Amino acid sequence: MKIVVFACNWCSYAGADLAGVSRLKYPEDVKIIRVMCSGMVNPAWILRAFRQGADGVVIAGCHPGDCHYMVGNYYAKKRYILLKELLNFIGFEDERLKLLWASASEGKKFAEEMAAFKNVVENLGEQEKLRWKE
Amino acid sequence: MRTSHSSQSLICWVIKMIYEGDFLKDAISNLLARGYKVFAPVKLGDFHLFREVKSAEEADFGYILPRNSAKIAVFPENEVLIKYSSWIDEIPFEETRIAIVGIKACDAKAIKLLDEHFLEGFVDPYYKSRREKLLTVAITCEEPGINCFCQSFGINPRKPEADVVFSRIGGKTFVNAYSDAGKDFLSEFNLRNEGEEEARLRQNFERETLEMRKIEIDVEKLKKSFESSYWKEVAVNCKSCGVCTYLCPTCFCFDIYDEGEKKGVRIRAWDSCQFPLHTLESSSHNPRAEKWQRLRNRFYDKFYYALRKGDYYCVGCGRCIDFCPAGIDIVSVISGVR
Amino acid sequence: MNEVEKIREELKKSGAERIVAFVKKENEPREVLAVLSQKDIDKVTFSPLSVNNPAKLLMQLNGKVAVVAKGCDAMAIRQLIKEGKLKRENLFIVGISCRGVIDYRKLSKIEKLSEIREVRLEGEEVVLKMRNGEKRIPFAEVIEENCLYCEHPTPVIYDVLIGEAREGRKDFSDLEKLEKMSREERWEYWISQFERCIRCHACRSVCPLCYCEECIVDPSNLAISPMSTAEDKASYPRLLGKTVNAKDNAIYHIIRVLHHAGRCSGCGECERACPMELPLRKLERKLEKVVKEVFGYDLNEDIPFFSKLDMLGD
Amino acid sequence: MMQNPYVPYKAQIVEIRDEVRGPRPIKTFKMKLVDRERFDYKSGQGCLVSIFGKGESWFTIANSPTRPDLEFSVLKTGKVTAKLHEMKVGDLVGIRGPLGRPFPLDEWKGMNILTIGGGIGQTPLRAIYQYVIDKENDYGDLTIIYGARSSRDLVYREELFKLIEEGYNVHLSIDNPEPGWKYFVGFVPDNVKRIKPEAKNTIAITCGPPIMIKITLNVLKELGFKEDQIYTTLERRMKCGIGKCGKCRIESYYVCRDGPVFSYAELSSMLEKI
Repeated sequence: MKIVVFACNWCSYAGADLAGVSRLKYPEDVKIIRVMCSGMVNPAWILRAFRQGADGVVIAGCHPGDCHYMVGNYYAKKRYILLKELLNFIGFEDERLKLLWASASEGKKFAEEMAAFKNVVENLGEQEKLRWKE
Repeated sequence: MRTSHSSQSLICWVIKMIYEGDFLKDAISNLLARGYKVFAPVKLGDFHLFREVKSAEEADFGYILPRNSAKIAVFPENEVLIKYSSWIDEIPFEETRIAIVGIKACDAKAIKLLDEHFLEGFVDPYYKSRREKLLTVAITCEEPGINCFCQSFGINPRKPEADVVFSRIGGKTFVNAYSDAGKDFLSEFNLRNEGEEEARLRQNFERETLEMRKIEIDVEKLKKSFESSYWKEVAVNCKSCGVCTYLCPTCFCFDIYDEGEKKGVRIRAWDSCQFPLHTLESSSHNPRAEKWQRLRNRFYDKFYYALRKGDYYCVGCGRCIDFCPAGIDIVSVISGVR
Repeated sequence: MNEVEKIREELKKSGAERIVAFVKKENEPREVLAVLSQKDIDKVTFSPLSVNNPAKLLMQLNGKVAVVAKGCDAMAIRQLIKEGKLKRENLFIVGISCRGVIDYRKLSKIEKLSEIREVRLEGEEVVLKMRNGEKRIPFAEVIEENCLYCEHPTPVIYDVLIGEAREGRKDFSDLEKLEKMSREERWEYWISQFERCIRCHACRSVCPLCYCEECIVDPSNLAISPMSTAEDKASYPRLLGKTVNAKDNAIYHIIRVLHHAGRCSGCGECERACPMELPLRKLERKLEKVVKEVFGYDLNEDIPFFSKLDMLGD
Repeated sequence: MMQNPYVPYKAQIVEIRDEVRGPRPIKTFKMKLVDRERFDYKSGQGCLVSIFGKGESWFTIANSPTRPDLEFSVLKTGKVTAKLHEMKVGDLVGIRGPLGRPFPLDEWKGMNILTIGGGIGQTPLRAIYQYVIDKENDYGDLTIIYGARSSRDLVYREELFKLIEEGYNVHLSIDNPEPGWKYFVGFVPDNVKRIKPEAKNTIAITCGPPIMIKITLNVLKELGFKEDQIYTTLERRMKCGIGKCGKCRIESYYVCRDGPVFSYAELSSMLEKI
């Protein structure tokens, strides 16, 4: 399984870091890409990740109201809902896309959510619908 | 370089036969059974598209022209040139024989024009590998479409330049072969020679001129009006999309690019001269930055520049007129040059 | 005075130097958009075959322009004004309360186009003036499907209105069939549609809201300038190549449609332009529905959808 | 040319020279073919240098066929060139070539050769003057006029200074004054005006930024050069290199196959003005 996490620099990335420092285990399939804000995650990146073979994609950002840039995570959520609905509409498993609020102190939550998400993705099996083949 | 079965004029004999039964479907079944990759028109909703078919049932022949041109059989939308990792791993070539069933005179002529482009000078090996193995089974046109103008280029829609030509005249199925490959192919079928009365019927059918649009090409005028503001007026509503070029049976521009960093494929994919990125250089200089320049380029390409090779690069299929979202009409534009 | 005469009259009264309106296309019954001056006003025509959206053309023109706009066209014009792409004071909008337009492709299946000379609407019937005589067909048979679910048949913005204001439809029943399908059925349906796409980018090129100088599917317009460095260009993200296959086409269409959430004017230019007849409007409609039902956003709001902050809770 | 013109030869970088440093660096790469002997080419022809995963770029061969190996001077400007600039001696690249129509150097035997270059445009001209120097007896006088924005932007600087020392007719220029600069200050066309090269029995080859070429052409015409005495090389976006993909097309010419060398007479007969 390949899971790509776009984690915001200020909360979720620090949260993931905390999980590591606290020696909390989360699936090694999770690959974290640090972004400055969840609000900058372009839906095209998510589709690109699926095209390149990701089985699940997580957008991880600060809790509503906590965004370092005030409102970035609201935009993230807006895009997330639109993309999720559209993916579902064309028949793609929209469960493979997840939005996660995790603060810098929520290392435990981050690790648990990742394990749960991996479970979800594993139940869906490998993502074949958008994976690119020659 | 020409393939052996491409030129109609070289052949002094022609077989003219009558077939009892559904020739086109039987032809597809026969070709498929012999391992051919068969491209034929498939009906999707209200329209037809040339596609690879796996059985005769998929094909449908109730059309004037399929939306896309038959060039996809020899020049597909995208094809892998090289598979690479640290160095070349594999160079894929088309191995199987290819057949197009249901091609019309305009598309058949277009393949001749593409031959000129891809096989003259440097030979394009990917095109050649397909072209050499190509068998064309053409249908004659009974009536023209609203924007057909193939007769302007000396194309006889009742006599396509193909290996095998199928016509339905007066309830009878006429099958003619115009090449060795076509003759070989027809030897697989139960045919009888046409009778005298039938021959007359066929000849009359072939001789009949269809009532269709006519394009007036004045090369001298084109030469003079290159800098005319006419082109800006024509292009005002142009959307710079690729419909005209992607549907055109004679357009051949393509792009090459690599997909995959460490391991991947070098792909060639169709490109359109109407896209501004087609000619954009890395220095940011773009020789055709404005849409009217690109539109003008397309028209001159077809009717003026191509003349150096001796032939117009248009076969009058009318697809670019039918599907231009802005209603730009190549016949009116060229005929109305000033 | 009939509709066309009224339109000409209003365009003349506007005094605008340039007019964006429909004219007859040579050889075919359909009409195309043209940029005209006052002296060409007699060429202006209007019929149920005046299908195109003039909003994209307006963006190329400077100065005062008079334009003929149907309900959906006006939606696009207003959206472009909202986004700062057009100036209201430069426009004189002759609004037309629209009953819907004819699907040219449907018409071509019913009648031989070369025989048709003129098309007009009378009650619930389309009157076709043929080379020999006249023919009547029910409008319902040839109306564009998109028009059946039009929310704003009457222009939301105009200087003069021709025809009487009409009520639009506000439901999304056109999506029901797809929404009721199972996920796998939906995937099969859509992938068989996307498979046809040849990526000619006509949908993008005709869309009045696709005005970006650079599109995400073929970036580098902006990366390549005299000032940009090699690193700029080399590291510029290329999210999608030119490869034509069902999956890449799906990604292209999803990205394109996502950019129209809360903006799409519903003119249906994308579907009309598509030579492969992809049901692109369905994707847009789905987003319209989400925007309306999840976000409670109304296209008539002054704040653009994407700029609006939605406090949707956790 | 190879069987499949889309498949490159394997080549190894054997030497890298920094020509220009700064934000728009130019490096010259010397390459050797790995699996085969060097191919025959002529001055003015080019190659497509191919890096799998990045793409291909066209470069004119920067040295004369009379000199060993293949040299390419590369301005760092995009994806492929940025990668090339990161490469080291010993790295492998692909080369497709030789492509295009060369300078008709055989026709020019016995004539005086005048090269007028600007910036990176000196590259094809270098392939000419090296050839003319190596076959001195076949040609008349050689005059090299070359200029760049500043002395740091001069390509093949050391080589040119050495030619001056050896007594060759080399005229350098830079756009703006610099301390210690002994040669002309000003634009290249002004330098041509100043030098007033003799038009009789002379072939002028000019290459550089489009605006420079444009003005230089006017200057040359004033000096009495005829259209068929002036040659230039064109630049276009190229992909296939063999006249198939249509990107570099001008009228019915493909710059990659029928160019990049064109005489001014040919260019002025075209409708599309360059």
